Parts: sequence; structure tokens; C-alpha cells
Amino acid sequence: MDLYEHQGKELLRQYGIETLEGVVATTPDEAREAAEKLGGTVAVKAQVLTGGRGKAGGIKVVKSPDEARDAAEQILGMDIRGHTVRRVLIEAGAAIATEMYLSITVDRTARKPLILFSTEGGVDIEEVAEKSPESIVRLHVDPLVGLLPYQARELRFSAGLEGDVAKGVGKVLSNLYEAFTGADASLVEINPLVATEDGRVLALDAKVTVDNSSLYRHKEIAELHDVEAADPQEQRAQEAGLQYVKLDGDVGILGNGAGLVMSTLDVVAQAGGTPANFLDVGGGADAEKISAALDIVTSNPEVKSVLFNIFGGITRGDEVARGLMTAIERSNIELPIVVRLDGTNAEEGRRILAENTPQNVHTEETMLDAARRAVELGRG
Amino acid sequence: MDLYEHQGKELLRQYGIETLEGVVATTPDEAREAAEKLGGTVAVKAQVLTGGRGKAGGIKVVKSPDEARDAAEQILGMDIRGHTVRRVLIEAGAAIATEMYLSITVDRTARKPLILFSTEGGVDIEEVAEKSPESIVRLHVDPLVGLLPYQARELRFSAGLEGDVAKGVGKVLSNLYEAFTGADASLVEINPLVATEDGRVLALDAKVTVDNSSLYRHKEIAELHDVEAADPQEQRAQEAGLQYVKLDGDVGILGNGAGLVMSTLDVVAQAGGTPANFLDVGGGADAEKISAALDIVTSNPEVKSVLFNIFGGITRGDEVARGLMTAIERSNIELPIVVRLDGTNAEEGRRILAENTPQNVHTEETMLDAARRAVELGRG
Amino acid sequence: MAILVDNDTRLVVQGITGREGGFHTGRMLQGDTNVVAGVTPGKGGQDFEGVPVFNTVEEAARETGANTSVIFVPASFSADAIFESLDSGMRTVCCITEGVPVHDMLKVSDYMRMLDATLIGPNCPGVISPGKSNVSIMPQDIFLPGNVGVVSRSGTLTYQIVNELTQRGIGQSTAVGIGGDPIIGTDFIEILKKFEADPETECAVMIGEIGGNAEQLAAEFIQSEMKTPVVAYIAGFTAPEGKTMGHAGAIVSGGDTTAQAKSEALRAAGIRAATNPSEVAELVAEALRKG
Amino acid sequence: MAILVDNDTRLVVQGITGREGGFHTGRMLQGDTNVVAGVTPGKGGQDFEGVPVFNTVEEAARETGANTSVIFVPASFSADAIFESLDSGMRTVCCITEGVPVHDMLKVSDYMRMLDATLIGPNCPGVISPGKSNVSIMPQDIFLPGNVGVVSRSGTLTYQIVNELTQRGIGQSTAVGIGGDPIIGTDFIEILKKFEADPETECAVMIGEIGGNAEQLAAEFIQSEMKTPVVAYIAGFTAPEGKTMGHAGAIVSGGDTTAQAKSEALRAAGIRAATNPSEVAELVAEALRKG
Repeated sequence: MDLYEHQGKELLRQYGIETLEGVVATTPDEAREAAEKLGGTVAVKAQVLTGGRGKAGGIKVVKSPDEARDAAEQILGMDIRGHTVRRVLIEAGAAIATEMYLSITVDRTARKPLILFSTEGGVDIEEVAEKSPESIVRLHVDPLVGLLPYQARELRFSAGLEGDVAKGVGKVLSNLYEAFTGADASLVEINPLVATEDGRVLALDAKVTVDNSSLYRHKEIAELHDVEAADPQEQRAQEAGLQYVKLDGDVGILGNGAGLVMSTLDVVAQAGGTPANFLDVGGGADAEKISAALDIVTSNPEVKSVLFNIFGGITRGDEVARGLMTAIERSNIELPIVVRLDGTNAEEGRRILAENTPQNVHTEETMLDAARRAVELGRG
Repeated sequence: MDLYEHQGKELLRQYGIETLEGVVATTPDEAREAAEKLGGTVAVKAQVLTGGRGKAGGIKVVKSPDEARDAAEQILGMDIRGHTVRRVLIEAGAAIATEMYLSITVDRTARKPLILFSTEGGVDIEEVAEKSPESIVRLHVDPLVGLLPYQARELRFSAGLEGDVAKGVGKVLSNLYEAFTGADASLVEINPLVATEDGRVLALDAKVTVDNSSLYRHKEIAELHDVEAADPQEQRAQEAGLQYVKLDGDVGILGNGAGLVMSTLDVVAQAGGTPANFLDVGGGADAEKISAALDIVTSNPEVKSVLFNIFGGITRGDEVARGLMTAIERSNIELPIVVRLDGTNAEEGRRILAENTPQNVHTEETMLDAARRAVELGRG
Repeated sequence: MAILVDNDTRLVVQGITGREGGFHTGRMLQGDTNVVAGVTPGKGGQDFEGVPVFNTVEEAARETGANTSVIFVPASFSADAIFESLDSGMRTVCCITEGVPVHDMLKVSDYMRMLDATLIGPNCPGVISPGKSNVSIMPQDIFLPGNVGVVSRSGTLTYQIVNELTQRGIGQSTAVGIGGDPIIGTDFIEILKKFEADPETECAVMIGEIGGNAEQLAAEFIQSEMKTPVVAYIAGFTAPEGKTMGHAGAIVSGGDTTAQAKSEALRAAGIRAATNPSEVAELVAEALRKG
Repeated sequence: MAILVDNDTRLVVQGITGREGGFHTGRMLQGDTNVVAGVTPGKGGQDFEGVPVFNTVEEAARETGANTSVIFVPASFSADAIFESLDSGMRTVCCITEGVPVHDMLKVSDYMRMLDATLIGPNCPGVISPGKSNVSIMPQDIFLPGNVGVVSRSGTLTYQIVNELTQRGIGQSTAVGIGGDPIIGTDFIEILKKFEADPETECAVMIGEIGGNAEQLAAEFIQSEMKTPVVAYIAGFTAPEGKTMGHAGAIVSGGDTTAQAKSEALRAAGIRAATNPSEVAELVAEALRKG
């Protein structure tokens, strides 16, 4: 789960990391008020769960409350990479001396947290990695031991930091690691991390991603989840415990297991069709879930045919069949549906379907045949 | 550093472990007041840094403030295994259903914390280990991973605990582990850990030993250090950073390194003498320390001769020699002193001694010869 | 021989009385698996379809000689269950459970470095050595004893590919689903190493996905260390960039983590890379013919 | 051959600009030790008696190929220094510092289980392979190259015994002071195992103390696993019960941790046990004669 900048900063503040003073506004007038309260030069920043808002015009630095109002008027409602701006953060100004980059992510290969630091902040770290890789300091942390004092020293000396900045960055590093583990984050990124002219080190931006699997133990973070931001169908899928991604084609696809569904998409494409979505019903999907899944897929008006590919392991064929029957009955689906059922309790599932097959449901033995049939039926 | 029962309980309470209400008293009248305040039956318990106070009459259960006063009068000033009782703990009563044992120590061989639990509490764990070893549950904790929920389950099922008691013990275990690591303890022991008739689980006694090497990061615990309890010479040695243990013989012994000093004691015994003390000046001992060490050894009136055995590594022979000269001059020591100097800068040390040897200082080449000479000189 | 599980496997099921644990224990009992014990705290002394249930893994191991465990307990208790099985002497542990927090797994996988043990998963279908032992939720009827080792990040895609192999009469030595989570106990390379060392495995199948660089690292390993022929398949040719496709691991964030890029890297390392499950079986047949 | 340190040892001194670190570096430089680097944070770029000083061990290792470290930093920073040297690739680490907190050492020694590295100490005199490398605070003049391995919980007592050996013309392959703290990186058995595997070591001397049961465990190991003859000596025959004698480890709390009990256990296991340092040398001479 991604946090908005202002939420991420709130989290960082809880872990002792300094930020600039800021106020969230949802209307131009609120923005004006906030700017008045903060005084002086302020930044008006679009709150969106995507990068590149600066280039897209989502950040404006203004010198008066009225200008703040105007800036907010422009930014609110703006579309940035498919995300609509619903809130802006009005943030106080600061005299910035240097901009740095600091993040902690999970390195899957090393199976350890990875710290990245660069004295070149404020730009894409990928760009920095390309242009001046020597400016990036990389440090792995042992998950059981945690961050050690010597690692802060390595960062400091490798990056050539000195004086107050070295001290400030060291403190932020240790607090950020606490935030990373404490909030079960898979990413905490401060870009830029700035040193002010008076020697303070503070987070000018914050990107925090919290591991969804851990949300049961972070109720306060789970509550931040922004339902408005998601596509309504993706939102509905998430509530039903399904993984749904909308795509541009016309063959609706359901299956169990991310790998099998991805492979089904590929096979549909190889058969000359274009997938309308990715939908994984997950392991052990019961009738209720299958029914919800079919509803979601068919609610996309582009969908011309549906391919239903189940290879049961933890998912049982009989339940899948029952869910399918329920969904078809309930939603009165008339689109052609091609079903391919294999694995655990598949025979029982096929029996249920055979006993009561509606006109529009077709069964196929193999994945390849099922894909071809779905593409063919979709063409009318 | 050992904590008194009342200090140990204060620590346990800080970590969420329940104890009975109690008040420390240093006079019979204070004891009376405390008993009045607590009301009902109270226990008057000698506060000493040794075991076996129950058998020695150091604990009395009384039913009125006057009785508490009388009990305190008897117990205060009592000598228990060489320790004078200077304080009593007046503690409220409780309806006890069962007595258990719980401790966490450092297992040197496994290099891990070791939890010991027994449903047979209130008696020496060594006795329990002998009589009914099957009643003792042993669990090692991985230092980096910490205590895990499954370990509390293992303890519970192995010991056959049920209901509120199982829950209560589980909670105490997890809090005690926090206390053990949080206070840098080398031992935390609750004996007995009791379940009351109304289902609470609480610590009726507390024995806590804090690692001396960690005291720099536990100022509040370091301040509890009881200077009254120690032998004055041992106390003085500790302040000077020396390891001193008084023994019953008449050959004063100083050396560098615990092993070498122990071995020197052995060699003196083999030469027919009896060691008056163990004194390790430690590594890198400078003139000041050597001087203090010699003062401490010779302040014991039983000492007839002194054996000074130095094999320098981190300790430098020249500094040792200078320290020895300083101490002899300053304290006007007239006892025979046998010096054996070897190792780092030993030649320089021997030169310093040779240049300026007082009458009563004798040098020997080997440890064995030095021991024989010291024994011989002690006999006059 | 087979790898990880075989005729010597004595299995304890953690969470045996739960819905999934119970269901799959029943299925494993129908197969060749020697399920010697189950564990559910508080249900010690009961039995489940003839399998004795214990309160702790330690007790189960002591009483039954269990040496392998499979975990079906809820995600919030899974890390604890893994530690319990490792500390009780299990040397192969399969964690089927989905949704185990990443930071829990970071600690577990760090702890594994201290031990000579193998953790498969979490969020995986388990391990099956057909005709020997089934420690999985995989539909065992589709498997056939044989000489092809299968390793996969995906569960159901594994079934699909195994099914294709079996239908062509190609049997499997062991099939391992390593799981699709960001932090897993055992990766491709560790399993491929075991297949390489297994005299019974004559060909290995590696089933990958978009996202991450595990397949590229495996390609390097295969090229430099393996004599056993390997057939690979990467799912997700049609996945758009920047979208998470189900598995936490399956997110495409840059050009070189796409299925195309991975397949090309594999081919560049001289590895047969298929574009769909049927083709996998064809390439395996070809590899076995050429030896 | 020798164990732990030899002609291939490239030493980095952590805390080289401190009082003790500087003094002993000077002494090591006088001997056969290849001191390639020193580390003192903030003093990188300086040099100490010709040895380049770096800010971090990582940098020192990268620039000089250091493979072994010796630690003189204060006790409160020692655990961090050990982690730093291990993470920077040092495979033999000697921590000389006294007074390292026990809980710090519990974490360090747990971490060691993940690595193929050896930590000697803390609170130890270090390791010396006479004529090859001296990574210690031991007075190297008393050592003589030879074939007797020495392992000890005590520093100065080791010098005493080595001196007795050298005066009789008996040289040493390697002498290791493992330290007297409750939690140490390497124990008797681990060192004895290395002596047993070292073709150059023809006899081993084990110097123990009252307290604990390390010597009894070593006795079992010697009896069952070693062909190399071992001479043992336990200090503390005159120590009273219940008193701590300097070393945190040297507390006698029960009958079987006394010097008498330990010496008896050793003799019962067929091991030569001396009663004073001179006797050690005599028994070693005897063991070497009998082969």
C-alpha cells in the first residue's frame, strides 16, 4: 500500500525525522488559508500516488496566499499519469543548501534491507545510477542484527559528508530504519533529503510503501487506504480478495494463480486475441469469490468473451463450478464463457457443469484449445 | 552487580511484571508504619545479597503492625552468611494457590539465554533438579531472534499449565525476557512465581544480576550499587579497577591476569604457604593502579610477606616497577616483597628496581622460586 | 533419489486441524506421503484421520521421528511456525501459507543462514517427488514418476506444465514450487543446484515470471555450473509495465524484467526458453532425446 | 602450517591510533606481522608508523587486501567493531578489549553462526604463530617457533607457560588466548579441532580455569576425537567456593567446577593434567618424547 506524501511525512515525523511544516488542502480556499497561516513563500504540491508530478506541473512555489489559491486551483483536478489530484500539500519554505537522496528497500536477491544514499538528490535515482553511479552508496542491513553504528560511518565517509550534515544524515538514517521496520515498509524513500543553510537535515518529500500482508498489525496505516484513488473495479476486486488488473483487450480472463493467469494472457495473445484483464481468484477460492470475480470481469463493456482457466490445487474444481453457475444465474451473463477445469476435484466440477450447462458456457480440455475458442467466440 | 530483592522487583514492575505491594524499612518503627499502611498480614523480609535467608530466620510473616515492628527489630542487624541486614522489605499478603520457578540466565556453552521453569517453586532449583528433573522445562532463546510465541507454548504444554495460570505465566515470561535483555542482566530469577487463588500470577521474590560491563548504559542501575554491603578493601579495589578477594592466609599476592594470579595462589600453596588474597591488577595497569593494589594487599594485618608476580603483555614492566617504587615510598611498607617480573618491558622494569631497590624488596627469576621465597620470608 | 522429499520423509503437518491443513492432509494421506504427525496447539492427544495430533512440533518430532514439516497456519502465525519447526530439528520445511509479512520473512531467512535446513515458500504449493512423497497442495494425480525436475515461482502454472509433461509420458523426479513472494526461503539457483547433484534428474524445467532478476541470475548459474539440460518458461509476455500481476514479485518496473528480456537472457545463455506451457513439454522431450 | 594466523595474514588494526592499539601495533610491527592497515574513524588518510590509516574497515580491506583484524577499541564500541570487521570480509578477528557487555557478545556470537569466520576473544591476548605472524598483545620474545599448540582462557598464564616451554627449547606452532569472558567467540574445542587438523602441531596444551564446564566438554572431545596428545593445566586449586576470581568466568559455584574436579575429569579421560606451570612443560616434553 502506497502512502501519499503528506501521510508518509506524518509517519516519518513519528519516527523523529524532521520535515517542513505543511497543511493538506482539498479546495483553493483551503490552500489560501494554509498559505496565510504558514506565511512567506510556500510550495503547493499535488498529492498523487505516482511519480513525475514535478514535470507534470503538479508542484508550484508561490509567494503569497492568493498565488497559493491560484496554484491550487490549477493543480486540483489535474490528471497526472492517470491519477486525479484530489488534495494538495501546502508546505512552508526553507533555505536549502544541498539536496541528497536516501531510501531503504527490500533487496530480494540478498534477502536483506538495502540502503541507498546519494549526495545527488532531487532527481530520479535511476538517472543518478546511470550518470554518476559512484555517487550512490549501497549498504545492506542484516535483518536480525539491524542497522549498526559502523554502517552510518561507512555511509558518511563514502559519501564524504562532514560536520552537522554528517551528523544529521546519520540521525535520519537511524530513524528511517526504525520507520522501515516499525511500519513494515517495503520502501521508504526521501528524495530530496535536504540540508538547510542553518545546518538542519530534513525530508522534503516522502515515498512510503507498506507491505499489504502486514496491514493487520498496522490498523492506523490500513485506515489511510484511499478508496477514491483506485479504479472502481480494481477496488471491488480488492475487497473481494481478488487480484484484478484492467487491460485494453476484449477477452475477459479469470484463472487461479498469478502465473497461470499470466500464462493464459500470453496464450490468448498467441491465439490472436487481446486480453481485457488479468484476474487471479487466488488459492482456495470458494463459490462466492468465483461469482464476484465473474461479475467484475464482465462489468467491463469491452469484454466480448470470457476465458475461465482453473487448475486446482488448493482451489477445488467443484467449488469453482458451483461459483460459476451461481454467478451466471445471478448476473444473467449472456457472453460466451469458455471453461477449462483441471486438477483437484476437477471431475466433480466438470460433472456439475455438464449436468446444468447453460447455452453460453463451453468447456475445453486444454489451455491452448480454451484460449483459441475464447478468441474465436469473442469475434462473434 | 546483584540487586536487592526490592530493587529487583522494582525493575520487574517496570517491565510489567506484577508483584505484591511492599515498602522498604530501615528501622523497626518504619517497619511498623509500613505494616500499618499495607494492613492485614504482612511479610518482613531481610534484604541481603545472599540466598538462604529464609532458613536463617530472615523472613517472618506477621499479623499486626506491632508484630512487624518486633520482627524487624530481630531481623535488622542480623548476620546472614556474612551479610549484615540493613533493610527489610515489608510486603502485603496474598492467597497463594501454587508456587512455581522461573529464571533466565546466560548459558555459556550454548552462547544463548536459557529459560528454566518449574511448577515446583519456592525451593532451591538445584534441589528440584536433583529430586524431580522432569519438572524442569529448559528453553534456549536465540539472541538475535528473541523469545518466540511457540516457546511460550512449549513451556506451557511441557509444564502442563492451563487457563489463567498458563496465560499469566506466558505474559510474565515475555516480560521477564524483556527485562533480561533490557537491563543487560546475566540472571533474572523469580522464585517463587506464584499463582494466587484469584488467578493472578506474580513475582514473590526477585533475584537480578546485572552485567557489570554494561553498567555504563544503565546509569539508574549503577546508582543502586550498595557500597555498604562490600568489604571495605574489596570496595576500594573495585573503585581502583582491581579484582581483589580476601582469603584466610598470610602471603599477600598480586599479579596481572586472573589466570596467572590463580596459578600463583596454587604455587604458593604447593610451596607450603597460604594465600592471604587474590588480587588481579588487570591488563595495562599503570603506576597508580599498582600502587593502590599494593596498599590494599598490605592493609590486611594478617599479611606477613607479599608476592608480586607480573608477566607483562598489555601490562608494561617499567610501569609496574615505577608503581611498586611509588607505593613502597608512599606507604612506607616494610614487609618483605618478592618481585618476579617478566614479559613486555620487563628488562626496563628490572633495571628500575635494580637501580633503587629498597631493603625489603627481593627479585626472583621464576614464579616457582618467587613463591618459595615469599613463603620463606613470611615465616620470618 | 529425488530432492528435498522422498521415501525417508516423515511429515508433520502444522495446522492439521484447520480447514486447508485438514483438506490437504487427507489428500497427502491418499498418496505416498508418510504423514506421521500433526500439530495444533491445544489439540494435543486428538487424532486426525489416524494421524496423532500434538501441541508442539518438538513433541511431535520426539514422539514420531518427524523430519519434515508443512505449514498451513494463518499468515500472522507463520513465521513463528517456521521458527518452531526449524528449532525442533525439521530440515525441510514447506510453508504453504499466503500473505506472510515481508519483514517476518526477512528475519526467518536470515535465521536460515545459521542452519543446514531448507525452507520452501511461503506462498507456495510445496514439493512433490512422484511415487515417493507429496508435501504439497499440488494435485498429485497429474504427476508421473520420472527424471525431470521442475522448479517454479508459480503454483498453478506448475500444474499446467507438469500436466503437459505427464500427458506426453514424461515423468518428474521432483517438482518444487518456490513461491512468488518477495522474500522466499529458497530460490531457483538453490533448487537447480540440487537437481544438478541428483543423479536421477536428467532435465530441469524452470518456470519464471516477470519482475525481479531471479531468472537472469539463474541463467548465469545454469550456463556456468550445470551439465543437466534446462528448459525455461517465463510467463507474462503480455503484462503491461508498472502493474502488479498478482504475485507480489510479479511487477514489471523496467525493461529488463519483462518476459521478453528474461527469455532473451536465457537464450543468450544457451538455455531453451519456451513461449507457452505446451512448448515447454516439447522442448523437454527434445532435450531428453538429445541427452 | 600453524592455525588462524600465518604468513598469509594481512592485518588491520581497529583503533590503531588509541593508546593500547598504538603501543601494540608498534610491537607487532617489530615482529613478523604484516600490518597492512589501521582504522580510526575520522583519521583516514593519516599514517601510523608507516601503516596507512582508514576511516572504515571496508575501505582498509579494499585498499590493502587485509584479511584479519585485531580490535583495540573501547568496550562500548567493540561489538560494532566486530560486526564491521566481519561484514568487511575479515575471516579471523581478535578482540583484545576487556569489558564488552555480555548481551552484545550474545548477539555477535549468534551472528557468527551465519559466517565461516573465527572470532577470538573478547578480553583475550590474541593469537601468535611464532616466526609467522603475531596478532596479539603477547610478549613475542618469549615465543619460539615449533610444534606445540597452546590454547588458554587466561592471558598472562599463557605467557608463563609458553615461557616454561621455550626455556626448555620446546617451540610453539600457534598460541591462542581465547579469553575469560562468559561469552567468547571461540572455545577450547574449536581450537583443539584446528590443532588436530594442523599437521605441524604435534602436541597441544590446554590451559583452563575454575568455573564453567568448558574443560570437561573439551576432555570429552579430546578423548573421542583427538590423536594429538594434549597436556592440560587448570588454575585455581586454592580458590574458595562462591567467589569470583577476576575473570567473569572464574567463579566456583559447585563441586564439579573446581580445579580439582576438572583435573580429575581430564585424567579420567586419559589426558595429562599438570598442577603448576612448570609441570606443564615437563609433561609436554614427555608427550613429545613418546610421540
